[in-house]
Amino acid sequence: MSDMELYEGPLNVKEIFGRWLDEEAESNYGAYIPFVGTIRAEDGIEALSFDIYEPVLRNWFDAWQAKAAERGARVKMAHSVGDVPVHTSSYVAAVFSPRRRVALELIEEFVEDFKANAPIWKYDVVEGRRIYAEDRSTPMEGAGVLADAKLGMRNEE
Amino acid sequence: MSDMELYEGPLNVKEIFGRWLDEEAESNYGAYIPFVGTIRAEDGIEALSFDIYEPVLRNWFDAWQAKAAERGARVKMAHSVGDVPVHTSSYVAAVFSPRRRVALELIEEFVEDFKANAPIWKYDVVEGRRIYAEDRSTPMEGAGVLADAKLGMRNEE
Amino acid sequence: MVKVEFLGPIAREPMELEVASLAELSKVLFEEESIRPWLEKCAVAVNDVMVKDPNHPLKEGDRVSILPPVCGG
Amino acid sequence: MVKVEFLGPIAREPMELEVASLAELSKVLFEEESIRPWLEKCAVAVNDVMVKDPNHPLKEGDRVSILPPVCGG
Repeated sequence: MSDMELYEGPLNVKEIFGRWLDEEAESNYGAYIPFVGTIRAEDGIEALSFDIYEPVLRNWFDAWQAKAAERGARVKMAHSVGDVPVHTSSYVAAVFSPRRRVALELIEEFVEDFKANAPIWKYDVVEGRRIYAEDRSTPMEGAGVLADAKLGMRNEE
Repeated sequence: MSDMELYEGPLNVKEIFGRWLDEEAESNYGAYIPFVGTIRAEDGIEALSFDIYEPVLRNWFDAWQAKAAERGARVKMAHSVGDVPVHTSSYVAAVFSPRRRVALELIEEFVEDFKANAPIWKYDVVEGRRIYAEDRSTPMEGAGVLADAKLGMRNEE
Repeated sequence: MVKVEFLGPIAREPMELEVASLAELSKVLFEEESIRPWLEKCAVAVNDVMVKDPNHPLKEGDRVSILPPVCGG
Repeated sequence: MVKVEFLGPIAREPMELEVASLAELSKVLFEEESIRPWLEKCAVAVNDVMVKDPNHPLKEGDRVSILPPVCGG
Protein backbone atom coordinates (compact mmCIF):
# COMPACT_ATOMS: atom_id res chain seq x y z
CA MET A 1 0.00 0.00 0.00
CA SER A 2 1.15 3.52 -0.78
CA ASP A 3 2.08 5.91 2.01
CA MET A 4 -1.00 8.01 1.13
CA GLU A 5 -4.38 6.45 1.89
CA LEU A 6 -7.90 7.75 1.24
CA TYR A 7 -10.99 6.24 2.87
CA GLU A 8 -14.74 6.70 2.53
CA GLY A 9 -15.96 8.02 5.92
CA PRO A 10 -14.17 8.06 9.30
CA LEU A 11 -10.67 6.63 9.70
CA ASN A 12 -9.89 3.51 11.72
CA VAL A 13 -7.19 5.40 13.61
CA LYS A 14 -5.92 2.49 15.71
CA GLU A 15 -5.55 0.21 12.69
CA ILE A 16 -3.70 2.91 10.75
CA PHE A 17 -1.41 3.86 13.66
CA GLY A 18 -0.54 0.22 14.39
CA ARG A 19 0.00 -0.79 10.78
CA TRP A 20 2.34 2.17 10.16
CA LEU A 21 4.24 1.29 13.34
CA ASP A 22 4.62 -2.30 12.09
CA GLU A 23 5.60 -1.22 8.56
CA GLU A 24 8.58 0.74 9.92
CA ALA A 25 9.42 -1.62 12.82
CA GLU A 26 12.74 -2.63 11.25
CA SER A 27 13.56 0.70 9.56
CA ASN A 28 15.64 1.92 12.52
CA TYR A 29 13.75 5.17 12.96
CA GLY A 30 14.04 6.61 16.47
CA ALA A 31 11.01 8.91 16.32
CA TYR A 32 7.45 8.37 15.05
CA ILE A 33 5.05 11.30 15.36
CA PRO A 34 1.49 10.89 14.13
CA PHE A 35 -0.96 13.79 14.09
CA VAL A 36 -4.59 12.69 14.50
CA GLY A 37 -7.30 15.16 13.49
CA THR A 38 -10.74 14.58 15.00
CA ILE A 39 -14.02 16.33 14.22
CA ARG A 40 -15.02 18.64 17.09
CA ALA A 41 -18.64 19.09 18.10
CA GLU A 42 -19.26 22.81 17.58
CA ASP A 43 -21.78 25.15 15.98
CA GLY A 44 -24.38 22.39 15.97
CA ILE A 45 -22.74 20.37 13.19
CA GLU A 46 -23.45 16.65 12.81
CA ALA A 47 -20.39 15.90 10.73
CA LEU A 48 -17.84 17.44 8.41
CA SER A 49 -17.70 16.29 4.82
CA PHE A 50 -14.72 16.34 2.43
CA ASP A 51 -14.12 16.47 -1.31
CA ILE A 52 -10.60 15.58 -2.48
CA TYR A 53 -8.97 16.01 -5.85
CA GLU A 54 -6.74 12.96 -5.68
CA PRO A 55 -4.31 13.49 -8.60
CA VAL A 56 -3.08 16.86 -7.29
CA LEU A 57 -3.06 15.55 -3.70
CA ARG A 58 -0.86 12.67 -4.82
CA ASN A 59 1.58 15.04 -6.51
CA TRP A 60 1.67 17.21 -3.39
CA PHE A 61 2.29 14.13 -1.23
CA ASP A 62 5.00 12.71 -3.52
CA ALA A 63 6.86 16.03 -3.42
CA TRP A 64 6.68 15.89 0.39
CA GLN A 65 7.98 12.32 0.43
CA ALA A 66 11.00 13.45 -1.59
CA LYS A 67 11.56 16.41 0.74
CA ALA A 68 11.37 14.12 3.81
CA ALA A 69 13.78 11.64 2.19
CA GLU A 70 16.38 14.40 1.81
CA ARG A 71 16.33 14.67 5.60
CA GLY A 72 16.42 10.89 6.14
CA ALA A 73 12.74 10.83 7.11
CA ARG A 74 9.50 9.38 5.77
CA VAL A 75 5.93 10.72 5.78
CA LYS A 76 2.59 8.94 5.66
CA MET A 77 -0.95 10.23 5.55
CA ALA A 78 -4.55 9.06 5.58
CA HIS A 79 -7.63 11.20 4.94
CA SER A 80 -11.37 10.71 4.71
CA VAL A 81 -13.60 11.41 1.72
CA GLY A 82 -17.30 12.15 2.34
CA ASP A 83 -19.00 12.49 5.72
CA VAL A 84 -17.13 12.15 9.03
CA PRO A 85 -19.32 12.42 12.17
CA VAL A 86 -18.27 14.51 15.19
CA HIS A 87 -15.82 12.77 17.57
CA THR A 88 -14.49 10.55 14.79
CA SER A 89 -11.28 11.21 12.84
CA SER A 90 -10.77 12.41 9.28
CA TYR A 91 -6.99 12.85 9.14
CA VAL A 92 -3.80 11.14 10.25
CA ALA A 93 -0.40 12.46 9.15
CA ALA A 94 2.86 11.00 10.40
CA VAL A 95 6.60 11.47 10.25
CA PHE A 96 9.22 8.79 10.89
CA SER A 97 12.79 9.99 11.38
CA PRO A 98 16.03 8.68 12.83
CA ARG A 99 16.12 11.58 15.33
CA ARG A 100 13.60 13.60 17.29
CA ARG A 101 14.57 17.11 16.09
CA VAL A 102 13.91 16.40 12.42
CA ALA A 103 10.67 14.58 13.30
CA LEU A 104 9.38 17.51 15.40
CA GLU A 105 10.24 20.02 12.69
CA LEU A 106 8.80 17.97 9.84
CA ILE A 107 5.48 17.09 11.48
CA GLU A 108 4.80 20.80 11.98
CA GLU A 109 5.80 21.77 8.43
CA PHE A 110 3.93 18.80 6.94
CA VAL A 111 0.66 19.47 8.81
CA GLU A 112 0.77 23.22 8.15
CA ASP A 113 1.55 22.83 4.45
CA PHE A 114 -1.18 20.21 4.19
CA LYS A 115 -3.67 22.67 5.68
CA ALA A 116 -2.61 25.38 3.22
CA ASN A 117 -2.07 23.42 0.01
CA ALA A 118 -3.71 19.99 -0.03
CA PRO A 119 -6.61 20.07 -2.56
CA ILE A 120 -9.33 19.19 -0.06
CA TRP A 121 -12.63 21.01 0.45
CA LYS A 122 -14.48 20.94 3.74
CA TYR A 123 -18.22 21.23 4.35
CA ASP A 124 -20.21 21.48 7.57
CA VAL A 125 -23.07 18.97 7.66
CA VAL A 126 -26.12 20.51 9.35
CA GLU A 127 -29.52 18.83 9.21
CA GLY A 128 -28.19 16.58 6.47
CA ARG A 129 -27.11 19.53 4.26
CA ARG A 130 -23.52 20.20 3.14
CA ILE A 131 -22.38 23.83 3.60
CA TYR A 132 -18.95 24.83 2.22
CA ALA A 133 -16.70 25.97 5.12
CA GLU A 134 -15.75 29.11 3.24
CA ASP A 135 -14.66 31.15 6.26
CA ARG A 136 -12.18 28.46 7.35
CA SER A 137 -10.78 27.83 3.88
CA THR A 138 -7.68 29.47 2.45
CA PRO A 139 -6.59 30.09 -1.14
CA MET A 140 -3.81 27.73 -2.26
CA GLU A 141 -0.34 28.91 -3.23
CA GLY A 142 -0.61 30.46 -6.67
CA ALA A 143 -4.26 31.45 -6.24
CA GLY A 144 -5.27 34.40 -8.42
CA VAL A 145 -3.18 33.26 -11.40
CA LEU A 146 -6.21 33.60 -13.68
CA ALA A 147 -6.78 37.17 -12.61
CA ASP A 148 -3.08 37.87 -13.23
CA ALA A 149 -3.31 36.18 -16.63
CA LYS A 150 -6.27 38.35 -17.57
CA LEU A 151 -4.45 41.48 -16.42
CA GLY A 152 -1.38 40.51 -18.47
CA MET A 153 -3.55 40.09 -21.54
CA ARG A 154 -5.22 43.44 -21.02
CA ASN A 155 -1.83 45.12 -20.87
CA GLU A 156 -0.96 43.62 -24.25
CA GLU A 157 -4.17 44.83 -25.88
CA MET B 1 -4.87 5.41 35.80
CA SER B 2 -2.82 8.59 35.98
CA ASP B 3 -1.71 10.41 32.81
CA MET B 4 1.89 9.39 33.63
CA GLU B 5 2.71 5.69 33.31
CA LEU B 6 5.95 3.80 34.00
CA TYR B 7 6.54 0.23 32.83
CA GLU B 8 9.26 -2.38 33.34
CA GLY B 9 10.81 -3.01 29.91
CA PRO B 10 9.51 -2.05 26.45
CA LEU B 11 6.20 -0.23 26.00
CA ASN B 12 3.13 -1.76 24.38
CA VAL B 13 2.81 1.22 22.07
CA LYS B 14 -0.39 0.17 20.30
CA GLU B 15 -2.20 -0.48 23.58
CA ILE B 16 -1.10 2.86 25.02
CA PHE B 17 -1.96 4.82 21.84
CA GLY B 18 -5.39 3.20 21.56
CA ARG B 19 -6.26 3.52 25.23
CA TRP B 20 -5.35 7.22 25.29
CA LEU B 21 -7.43 7.75 22.13
CA ASP B 22 -10.40 6.05 23.84
CA GLU B 23 -9.92 7.96 27.12
CA GLU B 24 -10.31 11.30 25.29
CA ALA B 25 -12.85 10.12 22.69
CA GLU B 26 -15.59 12.34 24.17
CA SER B 27 -13.39 15.24 25.31
CA ASN B 28 -13.91 17.18 22.07
CA TYR B 29 -10.20 17.59 21.32
CA GLY B 30 -9.51 18.22 17.64
CA ALA B 31 -5.81 17.25 17.67
CA TYR B 32 -3.96 14.31 19.24
CA ILE B 33 -0.21 14.16 18.69
CA PRO B 34 1.74 11.29 20.22
CA PHE B 35 5.53 11.14 20.01
CA VAL B 36 6.88 7.56 19.99
CA GLY B 37 10.56 7.05 20.84
CA THR B 38 12.11 3.79 19.65
CA ILE B 39 15.58 2.38 20.39
CA ARG B 40 17.82 2.59 17.33
CA ALA B 41 20.33 -0.12 16.51
CA GLU B 42 23.66 1.74 16.55
CA ASP B 43 27.17 1.38 17.97
CA GLY B 44 26.60 -2.34 18.53
CA ILE B 45 24.19 -1.88 21.46
CA GLU B 46 21.73 -4.63 22.38
CA ALA B 47 19.40 -2.38 24.35
CA LEU B 48 19.18 0.87 26.25
CA SER B 49 18.44 0.80 29.95
CA PHE B 50 16.82 3.48 32.09
CA ASP B 51 16.79 4.56 35.73
CA ILE B 52 14.00 6.93 36.77
CA TYR B 53 13.56 8.95 39.93
CA GLU B 54 9.78 8.81 40.03
CA PRO B 55 8.90 11.46 42.68
CA VAL B 56 10.68 14.29 40.84
CA LEU B 57 9.41 13.01 37.48
CA ARG B 58 5.87 13.12 38.83
CA ASN B 59 6.33 16.72 40.02
CA TRP B 60 7.78 17.65 36.63
CA PHE B 61 4.82 15.98 34.88
CA ASP B 62 2.20 17.58 37.15
CA ALA B 63 3.67 21.03 36.47
CA TRP B 64 3.40 20.28 32.75
CA GLN B 65 -0.20 19.12 33.10
CA ALA B 66 -1.04 22.47 34.75
CA LYS B 67 0.78 24.36 31.99
CA ALA B 68 -1.11 22.40 29.30
CA ALA B 69 -4.44 23.02 31.07
CA GLU B 70 -3.84 26.78 30.89
CA ARG B 71 -3.86 26.38 27.11
CA GLY B 72 -6.91 24.11 27.08
CA ALA B 73 -4.78 21.04 26.40
CA ARG B 74 -3.81 17.80 28.13
CA VAL B 75 -0.55 15.82 28.18
CA LYS B 76 0.11 12.14 28.77
CA MET B 77 3.31 10.15 28.94
CA ALA B 78 4.61 6.61 29.31
CA HIS B 79 8.22 5.58 29.86
CA SER B 80 10.17 2.38 30.41
CA VAL B 81 12.31 1.49 33.41
CA GLY B 82 15.14 -1.04 32.94
CA ASP B 83 16.22 -2.66 29.68
CA VAL B 84 14.56 -1.87 26.33
CA PRO B 85 15.90 -3.85 23.32
CA VAL B 86 16.68 -2.19 19.99
CA HIS B 87 13.66 -1.63 17.71
CA THR B 88 11.27 -1.54 20.68
CA SER B 89 9.95 1.64 22.29
CA SER B 90 10.82 3.28 25.62
CA TYR B 91 8.85 6.51 25.44
CA VAL B 92 5.46 7.82 24.37
CA ALA B 93 4.49 11.44 25.04
CA ALA B 94 1.24 12.94 23.79
CA VAL B 95 -0.69 16.17 23.60
CA PHE B 96 -4.45 16.53 23.17
CA SER B 97 -5.74 19.98 22.28
CA PRO B 98 -8.85 21.54 20.80
CA ARG B 99 -6.80 23.00 17.94
CA ARG B 100 -3.79 21.98 15.89
CA ARG B 101 -1.57 25.05 16.51
CA VAL B 102 -1.47 24.58 20.28
CA ALA B 103 -0.96 20.83 19.89
CA LEU B 104 1.99 21.29 17.50
CA GLU B 105 3.61 23.87 19.77
CA LEU B 106 3.08 21.88 22.97
CA ILE B 107 4.34 18.53 21.67
CA GLU B 108 7.63 20.17 20.72
CA GLU B 109 8.00 22.02 24.04
CA PHE B 110 6.93 18.96 26.04
CA VAL B 111 9.34 16.55 24.33
CA GLU B 112 12.26 19.00 24.45
CA ASP B 113 11.72 19.89 28.11
CA PHE B 114 11.37 16.19 28.90
CA LYS B 115 14.72 15.53 27.25
CA ALA B 116 16.37 18.32 29.24
CA ASN B 117 14.70 18.02 32.64
CA ALA B 118 13.04 14.66 33.28
CA PRO B 119 15.05 12.78 35.96
CA ILE B 120 15.88 9.77 33.79
CA TRP B 121 19.32 8.21 33.26
CA LYS B 122 20.18 6.27 30.14
CA TYR B 123 22.66 3.42 29.75
CA ASP B 124 23.87 1.56 26.68
CA VAL B 125 23.66 -2.20 27.13
CA VAL B 126 26.64 -3.89 25.45
CA GLU B 127 27.45 -7.55 26.07
CA GLY B 128 25.04 -7.49 28.98
CA ARG B 129 26.82 -4.56 30.68
CA ARG B 130 25.21 -1.18 31.44
CA ILE B 131 27.32 1.83 30.41
CA TYR B 132 26.09 5.33 31.41
CA ALA B 133 25.39 7.37 28.23
CA GLU B 134 27.41 10.29 29.59
CA ASP B 135 28.15 11.95 26.24
CA ARG B 136 24.43 12.12 25.36
CA SER B 137 23.31 13.31 28.80
CA THR B 138 22.76 16.93 29.76
CA PRO B 139 22.82 18.68 33.15
CA MET B 140 19.34 19.56 34.40
CA GLU B 141 18.17 23.14 34.92
CA GLY B 142 19.81 24.35 38.13
CA ALA B 143 22.81 22.04 37.81
CA GLY B 144 25.89 23.34 39.63
CA VAL B 145 23.90 24.71 42.58
CA LEU B 146 26.19 22.85 45.00
CA ALA B 147 29.27 24.41 43.47
CA ASP B 148 27.59 27.83 43.73
CA ALA B 149 26.63 27.12 47.34
CA LYS B 150 30.24 26.25 48.18
CA LEU B 151 31.46 29.41 46.48
CA GLY B 152 28.97 31.52 48.41
CA MET B 153 30.19 30.01 51.65
CA ARG B 154 33.80 30.69 50.78
CA ASN B 155 32.97 34.36 50.16
CA GLU B 156 31.47 34.59 53.60
CA GLU B 157 34.54 33.08 55.32
CA MET C 1 -9.83 21.65 -27.25
CA VAL C 2 -8.96 22.30 -23.63
CA LYS C 3 -11.09 20.72 -20.90
CA VAL C 4 -11.79 22.85 -17.82
CA GLU C 5 -13.00 21.28 -14.54
CA PHE C 6 -14.30 23.13 -11.48
CA LEU C 7 -13.44 21.42 -8.22
CA GLY C 8 -14.96 21.26 -4.73
CA PRO C 9 -17.74 23.71 -3.97
CA ILE C 10 -17.88 25.43 -7.40
CA ALA C 11 -21.19 24.19 -8.78
CA ARG C 12 -20.37 24.20 -12.48
CA GLU C 13 -20.19 21.48 -15.13
CA PRO C 14 -16.87 21.01 -16.99
CA MET C 15 -16.31 23.14 -20.10
CA GLU C 16 -14.54 22.42 -23.41
CA LEU C 17 -12.89 25.49 -24.89
CA GLU C 18 -10.65 26.54 -27.77
CA VAL C 19 -8.07 28.59 -25.86
CA ALA C 20 -4.27 28.75 -26.28
CA SER C 21 -3.26 30.37 -23.00
CA LEU C 22 -4.34 31.03 -19.41
CA ALA C 23 -4.98 34.58 -20.49
CA GLU C 24 -7.50 33.50 -23.12
CA LEU C 25 -9.07 31.06 -20.65
CA SER C 26 -9.40 33.73 -17.98
CA LYS C 27 -11.13 36.04 -20.44
CA VAL C 28 -13.84 33.42 -21.03
CA LEU C 29 -14.20 32.52 -17.33
CA PHE C 30 -14.46 36.11 -16.10
CA GLU C 31 -17.46 36.55 -18.36
CA GLU C 32 -19.38 33.75 -16.57
CA GLU C 33 -21.38 35.21 -13.68
CA SER C 34 -21.42 31.98 -11.66
CA ILE C 35 -17.64 31.59 -11.88
CA ARG C 36 -16.34 35.15 -11.69
CA PRO C 37 -16.57 35.57 -7.86
CA TRP C 38 -14.35 32.51 -7.36
CA LEU C 39 -11.51 33.37 -9.70
CA GLU C 40 -9.41 35.73 -7.56
CA LYS C 41 -9.21 33.02 -4.87
CA CYS C 42 -8.68 30.02 -7.12
CA ALA C 43 -5.47 28.21 -7.97
CA VAL C 44 -5.00 26.37 -11.27
CA ALA C 45 -3.56 22.99 -12.23
CA VAL C 46 -2.82 21.97 -15.81
CA ASN C 47 -2.76 18.19 -16.29
CA ASP C 48 -2.70 17.88 -12.46
CA VAL C 49 0.42 20.03 -12.03
CA MET C 50 -0.03 23.32 -10.16
CA VAL C 51 0.63 26.34 -12.38
CA LYS C 52 1.76 29.67 -10.94
CA ASP C 53 2.88 31.41 -14.14
CA PRO C 54 0.10 33.55 -15.70
CA ASN C 55 1.86 33.18 -19.07
CA HIS C 56 1.54 29.40 -19.06
CA PRO C 57 0.55 28.24 -22.59
CA LEU C 58 -2.27 25.75 -23.18
CA LYS C 59 -2.26 23.11 -25.92
CA GLU C 60 -4.74 20.73 -27.52
CA GLY C 61 -5.87 18.10 -24.99
CA ASP C 62 -4.76 19.94 -21.83
CA ARG C 63 -6.94 19.46 -18.74
CA VAL C 64 -7.26 22.58 -16.58
CA SER C 65 -8.49 22.28 -12.97
CA ILE C 66 -9.83 25.27 -11.07
CA LEU C 67 -9.15 24.84 -7.31
CA PRO C 68 -11.06 27.04 -4.85
CA PRO C 69 -9.83 27.76 -1.25
CA VAL C 70 -9.01 24.57 0.67
CA CYS C 71 -9.33 23.27 4.19
CA GLY C 72 -8.14 19.71 4.75
CA GLY C 73 -7.66 17.97 8.06
CA MET D 1 20.00 14.68 60.34
CA VAL D 2 19.71 15.24 56.58
CA LYS D 3 19.60 12.24 54.26
CA VAL D 4 21.51 12.56 50.97
CA GLU D 5 20.79 10.21 48.04
CA PHE D 6 22.83 9.88 44.85
CA LEU D 7 20.74 9.05 41.81
CA GLY D 8 21.31 7.29 38.50
CA PRO D 9 24.89 6.47 37.59
CA ILE D 10 26.57 7.87 40.75
CA ALA D 11 27.71 4.72 42.50
CA ARG D 12 27.47 5.88 46.10
CA GLU D 13 25.40 4.75 49.08
CA PRO D 14 23.14 7.34 50.76
CA MET D 15 24.70 9.49 53.51
CA GLU D 16 23.25 10.92 56.75
CA LEU D 17 24.75 14.28 57.64
CA GLU D 18 24.36 17.06 60.19
CA VAL D 19 24.24 20.07 57.84
CA ALA D 20 22.08 23.20 57.97
CA SER D 21 22.47 24.51 54.42
CA LEU D 22 23.40 23.56 50.88
CA ALA D 23 26.67 25.38 51.48
CA GLU D 24 27.55 23.09 54.41
CA LEU D 25 26.45 20.05 52.41
CA SER D 26 28.54 21.03 49.43
CA LYS D 27 31.60 21.43 51.66
CA VAL D 28 31.26 17.79 52.77
CA LEU D 29 30.53 16.46 49.28
CA PHE D 30 33.41 18.26 47.59
CA GLU D 31 35.78 16.44 49.97
CA GLU D 32 34.64 13.03 48.72
CA GLU D 33 36.82 11.95 45.81
CA SER D 34 34.17 9.68 44.26
CA ILE D 35 31.54 12.42 44.29
CA ARG D 36 33.53 15.57 43.51
CA PRO D 37 33.73 15.11 39.69
CA TRP D 38 29.92 14.92 39.47
CA LEU D 39 29.01 18.00 41.45
CA GLU D 40 29.41 20.78 38.88
CA LYS D 41 27.00 18.93 36.57
CA CYS D 42 24.47 17.83 39.20
CA ALA D 43 21.12 19.38 40.06
CA VAL D 44 19.61 19.10 43.56
CA ALA D 45 16.14 18.31 44.87
CA VAL D 46 15.13 18.76 48.51
CA ASN D 47 12.16 16.58 49.48
CA ASP D 48 11.63 15.92 45.75
CA VAL D 49 11.36 19.60 44.83
CA MET D 50 14.08 20.98 42.55
CA VAL D 51 16.20 23.65 44.27
CA LYS D 52 18.01 26.33 42.28
CA ASP D 53 18.90 28.72 45.12
CA PRO D 54 22.38 28.06 46.54
CA ASN D 55 21.26 29.71 49.82
CA HIS D 56 18.50 27.14 50.38
CA PRO D 57 18.45 26.14 54.08
CA LEU D 58 18.29 22.52 55.21
CA LYS D 59 16.38 21.31 58.27
CA GLU D 60 16.16 18.14 60.36
CA GLY D 61 14.61 15.30 58.31
CA ASP D 62 15.15 16.84 54.86
CA ARG D 63 15.91 14.44 52.02
CA VAL D 64 18.41 15.76 49.49
CA SER D 65 18.68 14.11 46.05
CA ILE D 66 21.72 14.63 43.85
CA LEU D 67 20.71 14.37 40.16
CA PRO D 68 23.44 13.84 37.53
CA PRO D 69 23.00 14.73 33.80
CA VAL D 70 19.88 13.18 32.31
CA CYS D 71 18.82 11.64 29.01
CA GLY D 72 15.25 10.34 28.92
CA GLY D 73 13.35 9.21 25.84
